[in-house]
Amino acid sequence: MNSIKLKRQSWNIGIILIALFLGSWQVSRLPVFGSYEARTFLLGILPIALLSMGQAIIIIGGGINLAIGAESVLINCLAARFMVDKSFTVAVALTIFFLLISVLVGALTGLIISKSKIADIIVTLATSFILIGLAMYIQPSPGGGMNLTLAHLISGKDSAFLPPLITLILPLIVIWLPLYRSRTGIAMFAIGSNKDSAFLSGVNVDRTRIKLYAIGGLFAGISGIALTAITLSGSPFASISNTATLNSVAGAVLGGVALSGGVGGLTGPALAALILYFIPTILLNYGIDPAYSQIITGALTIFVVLVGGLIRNRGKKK
Amino acid sequence: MSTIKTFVGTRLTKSMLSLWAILIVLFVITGLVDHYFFTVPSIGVTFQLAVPLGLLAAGQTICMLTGGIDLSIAMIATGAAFIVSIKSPSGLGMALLYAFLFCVLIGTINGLAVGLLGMNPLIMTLGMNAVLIGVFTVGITTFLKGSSTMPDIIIKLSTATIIDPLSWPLVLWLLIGSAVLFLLTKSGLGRLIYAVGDNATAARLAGVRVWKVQLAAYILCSLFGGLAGLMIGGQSGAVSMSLADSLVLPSVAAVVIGGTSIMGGIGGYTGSIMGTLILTVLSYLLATLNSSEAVKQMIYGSIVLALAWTYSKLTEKS
Amino acid sequence: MNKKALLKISNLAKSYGSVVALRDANFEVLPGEIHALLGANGAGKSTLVKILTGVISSDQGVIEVNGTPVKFTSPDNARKGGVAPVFQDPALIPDISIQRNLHLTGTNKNRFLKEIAQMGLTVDLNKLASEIELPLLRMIDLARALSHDPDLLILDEITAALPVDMAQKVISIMGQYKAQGKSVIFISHRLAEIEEICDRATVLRDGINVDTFDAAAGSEERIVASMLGDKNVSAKEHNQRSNKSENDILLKVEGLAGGKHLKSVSFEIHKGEVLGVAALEGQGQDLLFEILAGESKPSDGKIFINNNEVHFNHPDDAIKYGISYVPGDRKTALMPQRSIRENLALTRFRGLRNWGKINFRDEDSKVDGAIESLEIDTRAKSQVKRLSGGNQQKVTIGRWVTTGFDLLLCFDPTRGIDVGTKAQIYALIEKFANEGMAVLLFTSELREIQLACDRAIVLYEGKVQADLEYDNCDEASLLNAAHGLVGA
Amino acid sequence: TPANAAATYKIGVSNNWAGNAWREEMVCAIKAEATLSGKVAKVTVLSRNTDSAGQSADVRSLITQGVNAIIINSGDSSANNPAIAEAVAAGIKVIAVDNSITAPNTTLVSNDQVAYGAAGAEALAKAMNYKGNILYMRGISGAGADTDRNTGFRSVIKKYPNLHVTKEVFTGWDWTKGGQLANQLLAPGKFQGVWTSGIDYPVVQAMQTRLKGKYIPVVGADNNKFVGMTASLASKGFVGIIVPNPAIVGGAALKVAIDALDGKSVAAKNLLHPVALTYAKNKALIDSLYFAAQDANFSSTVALKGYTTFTPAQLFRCRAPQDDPETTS
Ligand SMILES: Nc1ncnc2c1ncn2[C@@H]1O[C@H](COP(=O)(O)OP(=O)(O)OP(=O)(O)O)[C@@H](O)[C@H]1O
Ligand SMILES: Nc1ncnc2c1ncn2[C@@H]1O[C@H](COP(=O)(O)OP(=O)(O)OP(=O)(O)O)[C@@H](O)[C@H]1O
Ligand SMILES: [Mg+2]
Ligand SMILES: [Mg+2]
Repeated sequence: MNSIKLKRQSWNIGIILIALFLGSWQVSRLPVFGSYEARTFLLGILPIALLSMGQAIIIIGGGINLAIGAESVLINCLAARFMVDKSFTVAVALTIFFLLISVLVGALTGLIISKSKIADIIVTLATSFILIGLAMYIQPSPGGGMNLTLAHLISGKDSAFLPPLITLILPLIVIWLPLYRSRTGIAMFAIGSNKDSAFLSGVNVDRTRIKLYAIGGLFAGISGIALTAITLSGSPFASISNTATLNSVAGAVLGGVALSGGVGGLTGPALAALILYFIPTILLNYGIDPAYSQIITGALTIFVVLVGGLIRNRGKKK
Repeated sequence: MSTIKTFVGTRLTKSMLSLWAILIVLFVITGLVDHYFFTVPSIGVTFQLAVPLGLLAAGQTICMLTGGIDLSIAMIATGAAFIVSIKSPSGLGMALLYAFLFCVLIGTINGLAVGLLGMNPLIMTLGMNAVLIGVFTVGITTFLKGSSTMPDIIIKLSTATIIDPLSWPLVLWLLIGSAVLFLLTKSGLGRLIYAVGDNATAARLAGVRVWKVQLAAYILCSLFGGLAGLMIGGQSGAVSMSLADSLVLPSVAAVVIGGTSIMGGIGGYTGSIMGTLILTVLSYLLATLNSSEAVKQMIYGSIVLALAWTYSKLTEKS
Repeated sequence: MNKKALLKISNLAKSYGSVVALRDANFEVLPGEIHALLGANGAGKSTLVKILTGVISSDQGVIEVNGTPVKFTSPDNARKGGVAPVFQDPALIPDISIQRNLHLTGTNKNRFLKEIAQMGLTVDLNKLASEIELPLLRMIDLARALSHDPDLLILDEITAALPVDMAQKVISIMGQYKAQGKSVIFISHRLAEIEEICDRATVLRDGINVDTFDAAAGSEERIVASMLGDKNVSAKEHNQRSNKSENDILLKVEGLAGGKHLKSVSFEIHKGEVLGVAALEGQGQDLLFEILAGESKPSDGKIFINNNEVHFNHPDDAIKYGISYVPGDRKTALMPQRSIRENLALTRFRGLRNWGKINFRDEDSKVDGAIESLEIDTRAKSQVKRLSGGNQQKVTIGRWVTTGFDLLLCFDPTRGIDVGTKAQIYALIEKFANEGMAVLLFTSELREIQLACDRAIVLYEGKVQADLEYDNCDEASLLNAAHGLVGA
Repeated sequence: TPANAAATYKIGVSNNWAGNAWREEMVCAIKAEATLSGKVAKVTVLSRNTDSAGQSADVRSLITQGVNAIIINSGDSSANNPAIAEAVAAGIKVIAVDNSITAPNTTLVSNDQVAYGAAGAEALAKAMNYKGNILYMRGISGAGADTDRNTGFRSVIKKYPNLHVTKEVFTGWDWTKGGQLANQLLAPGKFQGVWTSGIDYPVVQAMQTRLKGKYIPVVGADNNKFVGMTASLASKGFVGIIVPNPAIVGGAALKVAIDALDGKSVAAKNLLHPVALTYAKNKALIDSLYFAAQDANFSSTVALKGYTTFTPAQLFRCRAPQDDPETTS
């Protein structure tokens, strides 16, 4: 019994080891390592970790969302545009409102996929254009801002590394854990694993899919809000959203989520973001052209999926 | 002949008609918005500009029919253009040879990884894309330094008109298009491409070496990508990192709008040609509209979504 | 009929587009009865089950439970209303643990464990469903349904994937269930099972209930007659061919081992012979077929063809030696979205040499020949997925008719196929043998061995337990050998 | 090992767009000037394609490495402000180069982009005889430089009632996309002039096929190939208008950074004032701007009076102080 659980955790353990290795390498290169540096790490990974988690939820459910970066950029632009110069209470209210919008955008995406029966990839490719267009419409050029108190609450200030740590971990505890335990959570794994069986087990496939895209959207929204808190600005660029989307897929996959659906969790993707952050940072600090980090990240993603696939296939052989 | 009937079939004819209807409607709207559009040279140019997308879509159709997808096609196109640009001083022949060797190399890696190692095509080609971006970003300041323009011959071949609206690129497309249609409908490899996409296990049990088919598909896709890259370089006169970036998503969209399933096994190049023409006229229409970039993005996304949706509903019923 | 019906179905109809799955179905299930639901493939049995349990909704008709009309909106809903199904296709989610599977359907864990224990089985709740073999999975499915204490249990072809011993277990469970005054709807193509346990039977044909009667022993003829309607062809008597023993040995297997189950299998097949293979579930018969087809590799042992040792790395190698394979699950052998023609012609393109232009004239004649000799119904030829199950099975065999072969490996080719088509398939196998080809035939229905084979081997504990001549291939001997009761 | 014992300053560079010749040249200018100054021990360059969160992380990374000044070419005028504020608070001099930023207590060294837009527009209007249709090819929608150039451009065009911007497109500062747009849009008689935000020579190339060699005036930047075409096609009636946008503005930023570190007072804004050049008026200057051996999109301005001291050869060598000492001569 324990061995089965251990086997399933082995991926996360591997990720933690790699992240620890890279982390200590990076720390050893720094003149000092204190809470300021810890916060620098956390701010570097926060948006992409949250986005990877959102993507992970959707991939576990058997889908993929190529508009998740655009969802985050949209919320970033909304927040930066409307929260600038607002009082703390108004800003908090707006944050909640924008998170609701992100849930709505996600749900709508799920609804379109369910109703149209078009492949997720296609639907989300198309919606990514629409969402980026909306973001550009709301915030035509970079700018805007956020109430500073709120921003510091989310992303910390100077050496305060606890706020970003909480922003990272809180969604895991408040959203993911209850979800995983709930019937919707099982249904999410079920539709990702085998839609037909899930249907026969009494799962409402469409409704579950809509919920997953909504929760994925929520994570994208939190990521967008975090981005606003970190940068105090909204950036309506398609290139940002594309890169973020690709990183979110890489993060989810490195984090042990199987692209075929039905397998994985959210801790892995959060940790994988750490790896994705350390690789370019370490290279940069060695004065190596950071373009190499792209090569390494790409190759690493391929390698990890390859090995993961081989391991899983071996497990399945009779 | 009964074979032709098998491939065209009542289902396809019906949807082909609707694709024609959409194209004509878009064409008329564009002409009404921009009177210049209806002149013969303008139609010629529109066709010409459709060719690179049409070539990319050819590669994408082949990959998607096997149940795959090639998202590294943009960097393959860019790479081919870079290589021709840097190698052209040592003769066009050599330059082309190097470029196509590069395409075959990348196609082989993609194909072997997908076919023999069972890699997920989405991740494999996304990873490959990241690796290639890294390689060329490094290369642009080192081994590719100075590659920014295309040889005159290629510029001529990708832009010169024979008699309006017939141009060299169009002639090339007609030739290649016929070859692709022949490949898919009248050759053994074509049959296998469909077979592998529909049910790879069945194909293997029937004695087919599935990986060879996938390898062939990815190499062909790469070659079409490279050719498209040269043509884009020729049409713009300049080579840059983001040469074909903006065509990746449309290449997938064109294939899907044209009725090829992203799961493989069903569809064909005729539909992709229609999809290509529709998207090309659509982007011309958007370029003529004097609306902001934001609104254009939203319209583009919405229309692609609407087209894919309409098409899937149309084919579902019959 | 003085008892009040537990379930009453009237005028039920359902169409999938142009396909009418159910036209007008009517019948009643009484409390405390085991009611068989019979019908050829595609008669609409599973469709009826799905409507009953709220998986799909009917186009028209009324369902009454205990006299009150009900409309279940989901299997969950049905379970709460006292109707628990075990569907034809496994309904456990492969990638999640059994425990979470139970949670998903709101099944009480302890109750479930009790049911499993009563079956004499053990289950690790932490295992993923994908880590469990199919027969056990079906039993888990059954235990899960039982845990909901339904008034009406619906079993859709549960025994199809079960070995004889487990099938027997299911039958005794149904008996106990009936003893508690509960009812069962039992769907199966194995008529012996029907006669053994069922009280009454309703036969569906083309979506209409054509007959209902007491399912006593000897009602087999009536069942077959009403299932087939005017298509009625009595199962043909087997003509034993006499000269096969003098023929040359085509294939010889020595000490073949592999996987968990195959230890050391040796046997030989002659040209023009149909060799039956009988075994309980999980004796490695599937792996044996896969090895001979080049789809899996043995860990030990030798294969000889015409006295030459051969090694297969890929099905293509086996095909080159004239060995063709029809797998047990026809879904794995068909390209559902492609036409009959493309499915039949697939093997013609296996070599690189055949990647070029297709010779359509040659293809036409081969394909048409196969369609004709197999009597494939070509009304829905543009996509094989629209064919009925029996016709799909014919396509999987027809593929090899177009290419030609020396040895055909048929793994349970009649699983889930109606009686009429079964007879056709056996006639075809006989024809192959008469033309000098050999057939290795595994079937899960033991009595089919004598219908189709010249000789049979029985696998038990990874070895050939018995090699029986035609006359000794009666069900009892086969069953004994399959349980290891007769020495080899 | 620094070449000079007096060399103590550590300079950090954050650049958000790599794989681009202009930015590479900018970085080389910083390195070359730092080496020549004799006051810099080390230049740490963090140059990659990244978004604002990534660039902010780079800035923080430079802070943790203890640099004295940060030269930043920011992808977003305000998104790096929190990180920059932390740098300023740590006593680090922050110099924005090329793209302006809104963070307080920072110094800007850049081309005057409003003047850039205006100078080209004025020269174009003149070349078009103050009438006709203009194809207006901008950069990236929303980017600071693009917005500023648009301000300058519009302020000039609105003075001339007979000049019409009949088509406005965004090239994304991408050579390929610019060329494709030119190919799609240019047709005989449709436009009488083209203003580009520096994506210039593909437009001229497109005229050769689309307009069958009938050239209309084009405003471009000091890109090597465009400079060459302006000279070589002048005899065929082509009027090229060059408005320099020097990549070596990076060298100027380095100079300002050192001044600031030395305690000299520096202005908050240090702007270069671009002037439009045409072959008719500035033949000698344009000829001197063309480097046959360099790339098509090499920024041809190789010296900025009062700011840079390197020779072209030193610029091309692209050495930072910490690199091989024997080559720093
Ligand atoms: N989802 C579907 N879409 C279209 N047609 C369907 C679908 N499901 C079933 N059918 C068709 O409805 C008819 C009845 O199918 P059903 O599965 O009820 O048959 P069955 O009696 O259970 O057969 P079997 O003995 O093979 O299980 C068949 O012709 C089948 O092809
Ligand atoms: N979706 C469909 N579209 C078109 N034709 C169909 C479709 N489904 C079934 N058919 C045709 O209707 C016929 C009857 O199908 P059905 O599944 O009822 O066969 P069946 O009588 O059960 O045969 P079998 O015993 O071989 O399973 C088949 O010949 C098939 O070709
Ligand atoms: Mg059927
Ligand atoms: Mg059924």
